[in-house]
Amino acid sequence: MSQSAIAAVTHHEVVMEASPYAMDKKKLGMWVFIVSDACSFAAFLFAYGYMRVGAPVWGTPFGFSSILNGVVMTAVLLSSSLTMLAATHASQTGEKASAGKWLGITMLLGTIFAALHLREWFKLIAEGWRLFYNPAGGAAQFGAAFFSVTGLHLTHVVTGVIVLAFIARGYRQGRYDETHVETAGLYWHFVDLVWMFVFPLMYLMNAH
Amino acid sequence: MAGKIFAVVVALITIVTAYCVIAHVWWMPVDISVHGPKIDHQIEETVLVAGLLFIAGQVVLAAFVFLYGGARNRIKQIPGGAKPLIVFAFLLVGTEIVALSFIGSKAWGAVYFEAPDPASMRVDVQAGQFAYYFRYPGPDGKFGSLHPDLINEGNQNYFGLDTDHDADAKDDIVTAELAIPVNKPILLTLHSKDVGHSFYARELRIQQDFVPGLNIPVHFTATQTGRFEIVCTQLCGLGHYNMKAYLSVLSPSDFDDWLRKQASMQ
Amino acid sequence: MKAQLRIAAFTLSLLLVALAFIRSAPTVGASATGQIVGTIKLDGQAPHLKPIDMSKDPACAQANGGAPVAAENVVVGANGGLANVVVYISQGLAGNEGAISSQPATIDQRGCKYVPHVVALNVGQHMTVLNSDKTAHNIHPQPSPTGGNGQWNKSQTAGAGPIDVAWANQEVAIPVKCNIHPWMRAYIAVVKGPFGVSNDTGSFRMDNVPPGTYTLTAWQETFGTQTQVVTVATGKPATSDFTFKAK
Amino acid sequence: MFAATAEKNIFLGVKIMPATAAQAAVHHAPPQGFIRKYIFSVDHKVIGIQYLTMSLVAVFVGMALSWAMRIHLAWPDAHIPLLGWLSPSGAPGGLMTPEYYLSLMTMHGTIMAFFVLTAAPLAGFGNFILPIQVGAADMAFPRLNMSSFWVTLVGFILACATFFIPDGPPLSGWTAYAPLSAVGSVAGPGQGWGQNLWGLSIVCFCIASLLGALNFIVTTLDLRTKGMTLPRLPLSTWGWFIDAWVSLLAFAVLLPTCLLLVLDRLAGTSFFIPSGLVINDQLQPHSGGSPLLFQHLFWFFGHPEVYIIILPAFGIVSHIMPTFIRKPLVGGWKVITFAEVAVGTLSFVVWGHHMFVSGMSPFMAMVFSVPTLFITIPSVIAVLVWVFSLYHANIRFDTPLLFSLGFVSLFISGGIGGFFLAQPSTDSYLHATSFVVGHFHFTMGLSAIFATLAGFYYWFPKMFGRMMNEKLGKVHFWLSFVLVYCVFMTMHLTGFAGAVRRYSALVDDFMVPLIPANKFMTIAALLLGATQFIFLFNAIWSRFKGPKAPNNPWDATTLEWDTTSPPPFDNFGGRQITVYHGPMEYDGEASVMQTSPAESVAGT
Repeated sequence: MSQSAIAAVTHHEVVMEASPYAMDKKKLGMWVFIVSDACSFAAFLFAYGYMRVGAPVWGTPFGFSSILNGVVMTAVLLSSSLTMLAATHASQTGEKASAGKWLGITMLLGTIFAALHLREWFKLIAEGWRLFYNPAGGAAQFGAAFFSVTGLHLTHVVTGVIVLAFIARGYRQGRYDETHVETAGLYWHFVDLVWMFVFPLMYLMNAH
Repeated sequence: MAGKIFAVVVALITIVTAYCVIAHVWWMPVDISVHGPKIDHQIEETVLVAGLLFIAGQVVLAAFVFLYGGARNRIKQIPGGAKPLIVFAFLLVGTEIVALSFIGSKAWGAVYFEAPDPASMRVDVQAGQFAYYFRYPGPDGKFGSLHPDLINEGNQNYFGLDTDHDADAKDDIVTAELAIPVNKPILLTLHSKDVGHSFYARELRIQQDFVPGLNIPVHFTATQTGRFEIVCTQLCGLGHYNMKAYLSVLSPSDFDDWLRKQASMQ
Repeated sequence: MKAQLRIAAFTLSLLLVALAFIRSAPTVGASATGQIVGTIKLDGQAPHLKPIDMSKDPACAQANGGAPVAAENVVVGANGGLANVVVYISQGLAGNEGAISSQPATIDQRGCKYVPHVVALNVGQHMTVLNSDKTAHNIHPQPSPTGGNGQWNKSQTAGAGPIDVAWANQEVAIPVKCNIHPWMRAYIAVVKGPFGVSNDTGSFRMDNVPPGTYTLTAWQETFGTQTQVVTVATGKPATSDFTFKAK
Repeated sequence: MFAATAEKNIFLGVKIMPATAAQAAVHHAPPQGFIRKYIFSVDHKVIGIQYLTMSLVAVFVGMALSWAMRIHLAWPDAHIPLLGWLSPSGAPGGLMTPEYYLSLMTMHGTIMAFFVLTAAPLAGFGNFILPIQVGAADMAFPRLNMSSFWVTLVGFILACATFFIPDGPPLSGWTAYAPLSAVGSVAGPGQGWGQNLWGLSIVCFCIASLLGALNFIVTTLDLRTKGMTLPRLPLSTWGWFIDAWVSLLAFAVLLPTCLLLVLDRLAGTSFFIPSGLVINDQLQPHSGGSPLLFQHLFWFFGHPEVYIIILPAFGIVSHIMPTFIRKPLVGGWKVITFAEVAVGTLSFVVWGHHMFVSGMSPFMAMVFSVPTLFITIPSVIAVLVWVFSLYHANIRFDTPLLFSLGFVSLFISGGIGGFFLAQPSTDSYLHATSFVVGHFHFTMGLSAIFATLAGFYYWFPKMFGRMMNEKLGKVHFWLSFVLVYCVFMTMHLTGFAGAVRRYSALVDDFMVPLIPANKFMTIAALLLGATQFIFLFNAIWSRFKGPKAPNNPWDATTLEWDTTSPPPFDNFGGRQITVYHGPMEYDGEASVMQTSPAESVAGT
């Protein structure tokens, strides 16, 4: 816990005793954020569902290749959750080196996920998909739904990778401690969890 | 002192308000629809229920403020503490609520759950910035299909009818005023060509939004002849306050004459 | 009643045409200038136009005595003369447009109609919009998105002051509508150089046309455009008549 | 275990390692320099005051807009030179155009609902008071806190900026119903960049509110000092805490809604725009969207929003009353808090009552009607608690209490209207009439304003170290109280005659007879507005010239009164605070500070 004491000292609350009710505020804050962010995703997915139900014909454009790509992405993201877990564990048992290594791998996997996803995007755009146009026939809003929902998730992934990079750096330099790693982990798992909703709803349900 | 003034002020406000409601200083206009009385009744019920709560609340508040100002009273809580309050709230308000919902659902159902009379006269309503237009099927009893791309208000094609090619559309009668025969079931279909609008006829006790992309049925039967206003109550743009049409409820014979006259002008 | 209105509209459009002449006076070039006159006719039966029901707004209905009002998409006068046709020089003027009149063109909203129904003016010439009605209007010109003239939409309540506008680019013709009274429709023809608008007898007149050979274009809101080549010399007015075929 | 180690570390840090202690002292020292101290300050007290100042500006702007609207309604031909100067196109020669009226209406709603009623009671007072009340030195995330304020301010500036763009502010109302708000400038003046700026402004406000809510929740749970168990939390803190949860969930939905709206406007998507729309004879390119989707998403936020506005008011009033009636509330902290939790929870399942006539399934209307009616039960319980707590009290009629009593009266009157609007059958007549306008001005508008004013008079001494003028305060209250009823009760009543809201002029045959009533309301509204300048003067004058305030001018018991006025940078001057009592230790003249070990005096 020695780092946290240092961390505490760098904050002007130090002259008052830590609250007896205190749990780690970063962690609590992250949980609260996750609750709120989940609502935002829910709103997006609700909009998607509402449009889908409302549309007379909702196209199912995704063929085998897209689904396969999606499955690979899913596998990558899931395993990144595992490596994140390993990183958290290592940091808690004080194995800084391996924690850093696992963080690195997690970032790598996250990047791969993003790359695969962007490839999918560019493929669709090349095929003529737009926010307002659907070359495969069916509801014109398919593009709007797909790009906005997956785009929001992609933003989360990219943000996550960047955050992890900062955490890893700070952690190596001893500015951050295992609680930072764990908090970042919470976020990462959440993004993973969201994908578990996005993938079936956006891909599987739209596969022909 | 302040307490006494407060009590008096609150009491006065309560009395004036109650008077205005009871004396119907401003009140609903004559009701000309078959379902209307149910809604009026429901409003009166609610006035009674809510009114009593309003008066009770303000009076008790005023009374306590009147009585317990200053430092001379022995502090004590009401007997039984909060329990009686909670019980009161749940029992009294709860029952009122349940009662209102039950009676209310009847009135609501009368407007929305009863299927329209199959013999109803059908009229199409097109709302747009900032006017209503009405369409009668004409002799063939069929409405021509709508082609949004043909809508051109400059040529008075408000519905987008293809009168050149569409036989059903040829004899459709489009009017700027909603005329209906008295005591005949009417079935309106509301559609908006641009943004959200609303169909508010106070005397019919009907308010229903137009939602772009939806066809919304409204059915009613008018019981009195006369000329009334239909106004828009859904913010639709700069001319919102100017968006209205007239509803004339006519005797069957007058209505036929009117319709013939309109047909001749198409 | 209707007749009176027609007469009113007629005299007014005459007045305006006259005004146009007076205004175009300053466009006299250094050289002496010629004149183009002509008549525009409609060949065939004028299409049936549904009379306008203004009962939506009592103020409008009253202004027209409660009777349905004739639409103005096609106005055919005595012996087939076609009114509200804009005639302008579409080719051959080559920068010799002459000065723009400092007098503003005027369009009035009276009886919930635009008077005149078609107004022509020069690029950059000012235009005054009046409201003589006891009700509010909104003036909403809808130039083509590509034409370079911006669209705008302003209300003009009863008794509100005039609105002054000018147009930056040639466009024949900009439709104008009033959303509060959807039946209202006017056209603004923004042209370079001399122009004329046909009156109820179908005759038009273009003054101060520099001598030369030109392509004339006549535009009517329903029947579209026609062109003719005409040569103008000083002294005697050149004549060019147009005939639109009824659809 | 964590806490224990933390304590140990601190203990070591302070006792044995002088270096760390010195370092701590340095870190604890307040920031130097004007900018860091008053502008980009991370101090929750400064941020709270910044929020309140912004809201004060906003409320007077909003009020001025309502003045212009009211004048136009009563005297449609009135020329208001100032308006003509502000917007030559919107009000040529000062004569307001219908579109400008709607623009003013839209911005009145937006500014009041977001930048006044949401910002002041929660973000303003919450920021200043909550950390002190739980015995913390600052919010959990001070930098985050600072950023929330600045993002809010950006939102406010964007909102105000709409007045200065050529087309003026949007005219689609604060609810911005699609497709009117989604199709762009073709729908009317202000629907171009005005609506875009509006959307961005709301997006900013959402983000700021979410960060703020997160901060409040963590602060309340995490930074409570020794002995500050949840039951001992002051009721105001309870209000803010519950409110933070509601806004955390509600704004999380408004944010995506606004984003989708902006996408529809700028990126050509069709979430909210159906096929085949013909606007001004132009066929719109969009296809397939649903206006009802927007309404569902908006009101899923929109209804909790009105409780986001009113819950802090509940808290503030429940906190102020015991101090001035010198006895605990009936049922102690439990009942009122339960009521607040119930209201907050139910508020998420009633949004459909805004859509009874919107084309939503009539069955859904009845489904939504029932919880809407049931939400009155906790509300009634709260009211009963406030009213019956006055029984056998020793009421001290200082201005804060007067405004609290005013709040209760207004909340009763407003709540009554709810019975009419919660039932589809009655709502179908009263929907979109001035009855609704009167109803929400009573419940969320003026109730919240009265509670905010009560809080302002109550905490002013703590915030600025000076007392406000009591006489002016009372004048302010009496005039406001009476005039508020004159304006908004009349609105309720004319609503029965079907007076349609959001009309820029009363031209319909059945509206014309209501013009006298509107003249009356306008005059009352003008006076009501004028009255607020008494308050403004009082606040500014007292800020500099008011008598010095003692630490605890009201014989209150909560932590904020156990420190200097204004409190030092770390709130308690480094003292270790320990709490022994609940917040309502009153028995007539006797009262016990939460921090005093003395034994309890409160009966219940």
